[in-house]
Amino acid sequence: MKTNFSRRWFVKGLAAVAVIASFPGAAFARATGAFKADKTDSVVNVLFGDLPIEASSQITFRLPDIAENGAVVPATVATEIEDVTQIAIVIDENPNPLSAVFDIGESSVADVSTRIKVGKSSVARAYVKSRGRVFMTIREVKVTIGGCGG
Amino acid sequence: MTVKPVKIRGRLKGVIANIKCLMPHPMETGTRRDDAGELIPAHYIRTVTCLHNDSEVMTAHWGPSVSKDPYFSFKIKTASVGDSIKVSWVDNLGETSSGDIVLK
Amino acid sequence: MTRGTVCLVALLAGAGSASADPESDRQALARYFEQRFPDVEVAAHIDGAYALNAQTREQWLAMEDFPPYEFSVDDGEVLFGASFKDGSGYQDCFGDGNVKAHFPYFDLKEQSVVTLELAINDCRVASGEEPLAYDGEDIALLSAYMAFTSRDSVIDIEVPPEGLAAYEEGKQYYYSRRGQLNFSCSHCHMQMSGMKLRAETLSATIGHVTHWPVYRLKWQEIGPLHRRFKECNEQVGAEGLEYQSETYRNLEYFLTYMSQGLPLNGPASRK
Amino acid sequence: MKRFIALSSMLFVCLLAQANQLTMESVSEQILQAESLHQEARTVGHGWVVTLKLIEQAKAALADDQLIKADELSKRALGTALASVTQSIKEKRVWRSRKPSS
Repeated sequence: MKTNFSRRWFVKGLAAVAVIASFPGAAFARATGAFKADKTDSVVNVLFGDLPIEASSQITFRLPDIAENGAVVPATVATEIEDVTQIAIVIDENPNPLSAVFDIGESSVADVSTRIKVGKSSVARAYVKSRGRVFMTIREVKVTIGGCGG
Repeated sequence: MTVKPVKIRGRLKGVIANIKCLMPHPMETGTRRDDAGELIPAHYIRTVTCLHNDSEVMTAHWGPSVSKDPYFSFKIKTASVGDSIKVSWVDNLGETSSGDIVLK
Repeated sequence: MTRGTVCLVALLAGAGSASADPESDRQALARYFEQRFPDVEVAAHIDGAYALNAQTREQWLAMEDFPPYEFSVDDGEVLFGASFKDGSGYQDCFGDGNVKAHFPYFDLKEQSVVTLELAINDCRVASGEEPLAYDGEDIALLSAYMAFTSRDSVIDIEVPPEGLAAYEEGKQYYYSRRGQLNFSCSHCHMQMSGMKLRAETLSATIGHVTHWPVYRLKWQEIGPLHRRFKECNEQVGAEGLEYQSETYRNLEYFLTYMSQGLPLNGPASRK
Repeated sequence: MKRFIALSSMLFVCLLAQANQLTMESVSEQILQAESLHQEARTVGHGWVVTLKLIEQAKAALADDQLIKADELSKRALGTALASVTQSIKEKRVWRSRKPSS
């Protein structure tokens, strides 16, 4: 079964070619630009273009209110929304707000967890894309030890 | 640095497989300095690809703000005993690694 | 110096006061924490501050689900299984590695406290290998593996009469004010335990040694108990001592007896 | 306690002497005093990080011919070194009061 990943951004450059070459056949959509963006607005613009962002209560975004250590903050995004193709985690106050994008295949559950760095107390956003619509939920995370110096 | 394999654990609950992985990797942001005050070059995993019986079910794209020795867990909808799971990554320096398990 | 101090302590100990009895010290301390935290079982303190703070405990459990120290345990297993030049290996000294419950112990011949780290180097030197640096990675990895194989074993150490002076020195170190901030270990981990020092919940004395070595998020690597001792010292403006110095070994001896009877749960992840 | 009094008076005399004239020798002597007191505290596990820092700064100032600054720094070093020795002496006496009674 092939996954239906967005092909919006094809990455240019040799590095990308190398990566593609090492994953023959992988549907590939790396948003280099989105990871380099230094504002949440620009991240969203690269990832979702002009699509309106709809606040949603159907997204479970688990993130501690107060992070034990900003270098390692557990984050989970899960949703009951159907046909999810993409999940993204954005930390407004990080130098580059985009932390991770997950391309969710048809046979995967929209439920991912990872651990991320949060430089200082910040608004955190989880985005979920489904059937051409983008949903978002917000959390706030307080950081007492920065994730960068440690 | 020697590249180490991805460590994977899978648990089947009915037809849903909960997959957890840990990938040894420095995940350097490129903004940290070493003891001598020199910038440590960026070194981070960019793409993680997850295969279920050789077909791709999940791809993660990461920036350097994923924590050191990244942890990643996801779920597969229709899995059964004997299915294979493979997780591999590529970093910004072109290094790769992977790991695989068979669901029990 | 220490000889003088030890003599003094030995004299005091020999005076037959109840304070020289590790078991009554342990019971008094356990009672102290039972009264301070009526809702927390003494054994629960092996999780340190996570026994006292539900919110941080949740994050910690998320870490422990697939903790970063698993690689250290794996690497330690490889080191543990490797042979020395003379064909022997760590197994000849430590069997399967499940020995941590009986460390540290007082060595009658050497008249000093032997920690697991010291024993690892003794094992190496006996086979003609170079000792490992106590602040190096290898010894942390080896002890991580041995902590892992020793998990759930119950701490069971002895303080023979000859070891009392060392135990007392460790105890004195624990209860003495130190550094420019003028704090003793006990100020933070008894009187202020469960309270917050800035954003940190202070853990209880009991259970302090059960989970080492620890992968500290702050360190971004696994490190030994004595590294934490040194850090604690420096946090109150006191000069830290060498890893495996006699004083730190005595401190570990005292603290381990205070956790006598509790299960080992190392290695662990910490903030 | 005798030792403590001896040390304190030594410090006092030393500070008095400094009041009169500031020379390279007098300041280095002062640094040496601080170092020796610091060593005294350190051998009984009571060295303070700040003392070492001040001593180093004083030495650097002296090497840089900044006599007044070196004098100030070494005086502060003497002060914290003496406090650390005092702490070690006092603690020998009072530490037992902190352990829970059996």
